Order: sequence, then C-alpha cells, then structure tokens
Amino acid sequence: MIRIVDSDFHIDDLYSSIKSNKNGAISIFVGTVRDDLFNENQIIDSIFLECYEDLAIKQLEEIRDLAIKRWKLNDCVIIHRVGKILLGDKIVLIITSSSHREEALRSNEFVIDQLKIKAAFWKFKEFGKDSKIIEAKKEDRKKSLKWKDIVK
Amino acid sequence: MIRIVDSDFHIDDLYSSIKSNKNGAISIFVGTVRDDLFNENQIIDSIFLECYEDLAIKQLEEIRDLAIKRWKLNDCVIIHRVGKILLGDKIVLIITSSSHREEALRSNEFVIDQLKIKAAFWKFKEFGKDSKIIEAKKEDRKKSLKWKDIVK
Amino acid sequence: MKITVKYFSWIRVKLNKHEDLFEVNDKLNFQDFKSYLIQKDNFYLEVFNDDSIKFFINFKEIENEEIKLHDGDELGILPPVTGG
Amino acid sequence: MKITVKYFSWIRVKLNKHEDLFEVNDKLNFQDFKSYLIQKDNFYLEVFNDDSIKFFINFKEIENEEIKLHDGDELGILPPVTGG
Repeated sequence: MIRIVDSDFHIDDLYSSIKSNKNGAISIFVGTVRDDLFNENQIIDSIFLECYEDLAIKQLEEIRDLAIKRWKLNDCVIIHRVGKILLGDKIVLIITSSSHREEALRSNEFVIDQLKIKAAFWKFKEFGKDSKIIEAKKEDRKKSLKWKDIVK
Repeated sequence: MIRIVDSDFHIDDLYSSIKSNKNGAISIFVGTVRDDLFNENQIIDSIFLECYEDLAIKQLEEIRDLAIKRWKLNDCVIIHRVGKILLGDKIVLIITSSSHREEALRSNEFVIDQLKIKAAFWKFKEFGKDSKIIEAKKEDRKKSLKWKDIVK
Repeated sequence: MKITVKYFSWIRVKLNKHEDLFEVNDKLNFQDFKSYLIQKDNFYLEVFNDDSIKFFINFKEIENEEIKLHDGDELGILPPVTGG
Repeated sequence: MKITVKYFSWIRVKLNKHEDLFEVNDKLNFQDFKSYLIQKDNFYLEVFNDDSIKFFINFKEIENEEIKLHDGDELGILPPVTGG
C-alpha cells in the first residue's frame, strides 16, 4: 500500500493491513517533525510538505518494488503526509514485512534512504504566514550511495 | 519502558509513550509467530512462551541501557509477550527513538539481536495438549557477534 | 500544442504559481522548449543552468534532451527533494 | 540454609516442575552445591556437563564457581534462550 495523506494516521491500522502468517519480522520506520529543525529563535510549530503527487506515487511504487524484489518481502507499505504537520507529528511511515528480521530491517532502511533523495516531496518550515524552504542534506545523498551495489 | 505481558497490545499506545519533539526518527520492530515454524504436518496454531521474569526484566533493561548509551537514543521500549500466542500474533516489540534515522535503525537491530540470545525466554510449539521445544538458532549467535566492536 | 509546466519548492515560491500552460508550435523537442522558455523569461536560464534541478516529462525523468514533446505533455521542474 | 532452584525449558519439562527448595548446610559454595545436587540425582550431572546451559545466582550469571551461597539464594538453570 502506497498512500499520500493529508492527516495523521494510526500505526495499528496499517500494521493490520500487512498481518500475515508468513511474517516473522516486521520493521516500521516513522519519521517525525523534530524541534531542532527550528533553531533560529523563531516561533515555529509546524512544517509544510509539498508534493508532486502523481510522480511521487510512481517513485514510491518503484522504491517499494525494488525492496520487495531484493529482500523477497511479504509486503511493503509507504505512507507520506503532505500539507501542514505539527511539531512531533508523523511525516512518513514505512512498513516492511518478511519471514526474517535481517530482510525486514535492511529493506526498511533502504526504503527510507531512497525516499529521502528520490521522491517528489519538499519541506518548508512555517512561522506565522511565512515559510522557509528546508534545504536538502548532503548526507542523505551519501547514505543512498551505500545501496548501489546491494540493490541493482 | 520494559514490559513482559500476557496479552496482545496496541502499537499506537506504545508509540504515544515515546512521542517527543526531540524525535525525528522512530524505528519499531515487531516479531510475530510465523507459520513455517510449523512444518511437520502437525495441527499447530500457537506457540507458548516461557520466561524467567525477574531475570528477563533485568536483561532487557541492560540491553536497553546499552542501546540508549551507545546511540544517544531519546527512548527505547521493549515489550515481550509470554504464555500462549496465536499464529500471526506479536511476540515482541521494540521501539527506538532518536533525532536521526541512522541511530534509531541501528540500535533497533542491536536490541533484537541481543534479546534473541541474552534474554531468559523460551519458545515451545503447541499441538493439542502436547508441546515441543523450539531449538536455539546458531545464526542468532553469529549475528550478535557483529556488535562486539560496535557496542562495548 | 499545449504543454503544462509544474513548479515546486523554491521555484514555485519565486514564480508564485504552481503551473503554467504554454501554447507552442508542434514538433518541438525538450531542447527547443527550453529555448522557448528562456526567451519568454530569463529566470528559466537560472533554472536550466542549475544542475541540482531535475526535469520530468509525464513523470519520467528526461535522459535525452532531444525527446519530442506532444500535445498535453506535462513538464515537472524539480529542485532537490526533501521528503521523509 | 535454603536454596531455591528454578528450572526452565527442556529441564523444566524433563523434571516436570518449575522449582525445588533445597535445605543444605551453611557455608556451601556453588561448586559444593553442584556436588550435592549430583549426589541427589544423577540427572544434574547431565545438566552441569552441558556447556550450553547457564547458571544464575540471584539473577546474576555465575562467573566463578567458588561463589558462596547464602540462605534464600535463587539458582536459575537456563538452557539456551529462544525469545524474540
């Protein structure tokens, strides 16, 4: 299941959607709005997530399909929020399910690393009516390189 | 939070317990009862989890404390079920929360790897009134060796 | 033919709009369309010279600038992504 | 003094009980207590010769077999664990 949503979601609902007797290990990653994004003495309590939806869905599907194929996963769910997201709230959730933990854990990390540099989402910090772009991180590009020889 | 429980639990409740504006990344691992534990043509639909509770709590606390210290985590939750657990149901849940995903992911894997070989729990397959011990896996011991130089 | 151009991130903010619809001659390729845009507004020169920006035609990244455009095509102009 | 011995996994199944309470002389160390148990039942020889089994006194793994026992101590006999 790939979803781009504009409100918060329950982890248990998504967990239920992948429940299977074939699973022995499920890895869930949740990315949230962290307060140290806001270190400029500005009164900020949210971010804004912009998205090129049709493209992003396609990109997330490609990342999911690569992960399922490479690690023979039972399932892979990616949920990404867009719009205004409050401090502490969820931005993204990734579930990878497998017979064994090695596969569930490794693929989960692959999906978030790829999503960070390949999916058409953009973050802004919001203060009052103003907003400021959050810059892309070089580390994210470096991190993704480690998958080059692992997932072809 | 470390808990040994005898019934199923909601992931969202546990997620709420670690919610913090300091978190940017939360990794959740769920271990479940997989059907290929049961490959002997026997009618089995559950496992039984035995535990040396006072010791297990102490061991889980030690693993948690190592993980928090090594990866400077914001929090680490370990929930382990005991008693009869049905096919597909949760056995264990681990949450690690951090500012950054690398730390959340790595520490989560450390905790499950350590738990597998160091915490006083034992699994049995159940068929009717009979039960059979599930043997320890050599791979689990091997996997845990990789942490020797990473966590001291 | 009609080409939609979609703007995101700082480009959307700078242009203060999400998209444009351009009416252009048939048989343009992407390279021709770039020249057309630059001629319209010098701002596009900055965009096309910025190698952190990626271009997608109908949700597929452009690998060869000589790719032909067709009526109804959608060009996405994407600054570095920052999701997740 | 009284020493509780806790059994788990296949040992609990084989002995068909979770624990025993033994009344022994004061000033025994773990090594003495091992001899005492083996004398009581030859089954303990199998247990003490199995190097996959771990022994805990009051929830602390035994590192030196000369550790002194005290009234009320709890000895845990643990086959390889299989949780998670």
